[in-house]
Amino acid sequence: MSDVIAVQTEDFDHSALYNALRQDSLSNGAIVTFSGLVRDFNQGLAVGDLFLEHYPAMTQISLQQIVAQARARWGLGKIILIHRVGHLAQGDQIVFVGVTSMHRKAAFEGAQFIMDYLKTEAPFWKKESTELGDKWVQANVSDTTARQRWTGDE
Amino acid sequence: MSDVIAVQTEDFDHSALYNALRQDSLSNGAIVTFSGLVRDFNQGLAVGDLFLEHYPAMTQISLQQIVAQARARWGLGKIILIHRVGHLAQGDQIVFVGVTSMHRKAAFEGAQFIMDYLKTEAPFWKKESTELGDKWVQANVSDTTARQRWTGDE
Amino acid sequence: MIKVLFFGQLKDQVQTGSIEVAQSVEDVANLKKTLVLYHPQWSEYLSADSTLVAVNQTIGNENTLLTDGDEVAFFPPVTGG
Amino acid sequence: MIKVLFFGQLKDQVQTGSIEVAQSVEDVANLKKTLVLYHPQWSEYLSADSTLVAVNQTIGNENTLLTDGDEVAFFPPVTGG
Repeated sequence: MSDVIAVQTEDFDHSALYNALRQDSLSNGAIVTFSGLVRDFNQGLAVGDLFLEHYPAMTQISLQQIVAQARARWGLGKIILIHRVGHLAQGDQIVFVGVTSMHRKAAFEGAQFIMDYLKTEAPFWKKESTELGDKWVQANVSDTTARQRWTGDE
Repeated sequence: MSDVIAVQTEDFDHSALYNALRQDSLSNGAIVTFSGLVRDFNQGLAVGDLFLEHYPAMTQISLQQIVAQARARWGLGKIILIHRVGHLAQGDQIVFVGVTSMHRKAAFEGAQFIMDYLKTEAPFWKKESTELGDKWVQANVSDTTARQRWTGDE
Repeated sequence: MIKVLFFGQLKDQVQTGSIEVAQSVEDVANLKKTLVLYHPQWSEYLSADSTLVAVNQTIGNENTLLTDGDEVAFFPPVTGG
Repeated sequence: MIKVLFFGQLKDQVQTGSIEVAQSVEDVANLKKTLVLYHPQWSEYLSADSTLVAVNQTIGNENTLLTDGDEVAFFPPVTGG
């Protein structure tokens, strides 16, 4: 049972990823997936394309640490985490998290934990083409709040 | 934007359901799916096939009420809820919940709420073929606990 | 006439999936008493704390009122999903 | 020699993606002082509360010690996912 952690410019095939999770183990009856797509609106502005920059030397290490923390905290089967970088258009898939577990609560919480940590710790930065020109996306306070629920310092 | 609620003997195509969620709306950048599969072990016994009985006249009404409650509580885009009945084998898909939202927290919580309520309110009963013969599955206390977190009476 | 249905393990325990009660009953508690009058061996199953009741496909309780033509279902805790 | 990288909006603000600092610096706070000495206009960006630092690809802070050959990255709060 090997986890999959990838940073890539290419799109991912949600169906193939789901099948990989499903075929992983008969004991893990719960599968939760999260996908994040490029929206048409963000922080009040109509959005066109998106450019996703990252810090290549750090990204893989950061994602591995997040996945390892999730695994240490919950009884999880297989974990798949894929994040795209580069140019993305409206409706494109940006990120995928898939988790299997024997228990539905662990699968839901494990996937949500990974996303909450990715949103606050993994070195990705979004630049959006908006109706007012290119604009670096500003971090949301709600993402910090979301992460704090896992550490108890809310 | 119409929700999909189905009770069926046939398998469902996870990929087609994901695509239906994805194509629904550009504003809903977060998609969460949950799938429940027939496990090889349950409550300590090796499990073979499963028979899922339900109360047909009530099932659709019950699922509609659960979906309506989730929609009233969170800002959700499209909701798909499919539950299979009849004979199922190890590894088969039993249930699918898919939810889209503008916000990842709402998508995670909406999907988890629907599963927690389905597990305690929707009129389905599982009979398992185990190594000790056929056996009705007994309800888990953890499912009642899981539901109570949404009503505050934990 | 009240149509009474049984599901899941309860159906095996009472050894029938449905019966009809011709006489008038006021509420669910009253219906249970009537059923037990004719089938004393059902008492432990119908009175179990875990046994749920739905009246016309909606979850009810001991005090749910019944009228002629209602469909009442008794069943154990659900185990779908 | 310390290799210094900038990412996201911070890269635009300091108008470079990377520079090298030849002189010896004790820790991150010391490195920032040295950078501001040569580029006074970077002060507000490097001293912002929201600016994060990673030393050798792991999140650090003002007190993280530095040795020759380290890679230090400064960047704004992340916005992936």
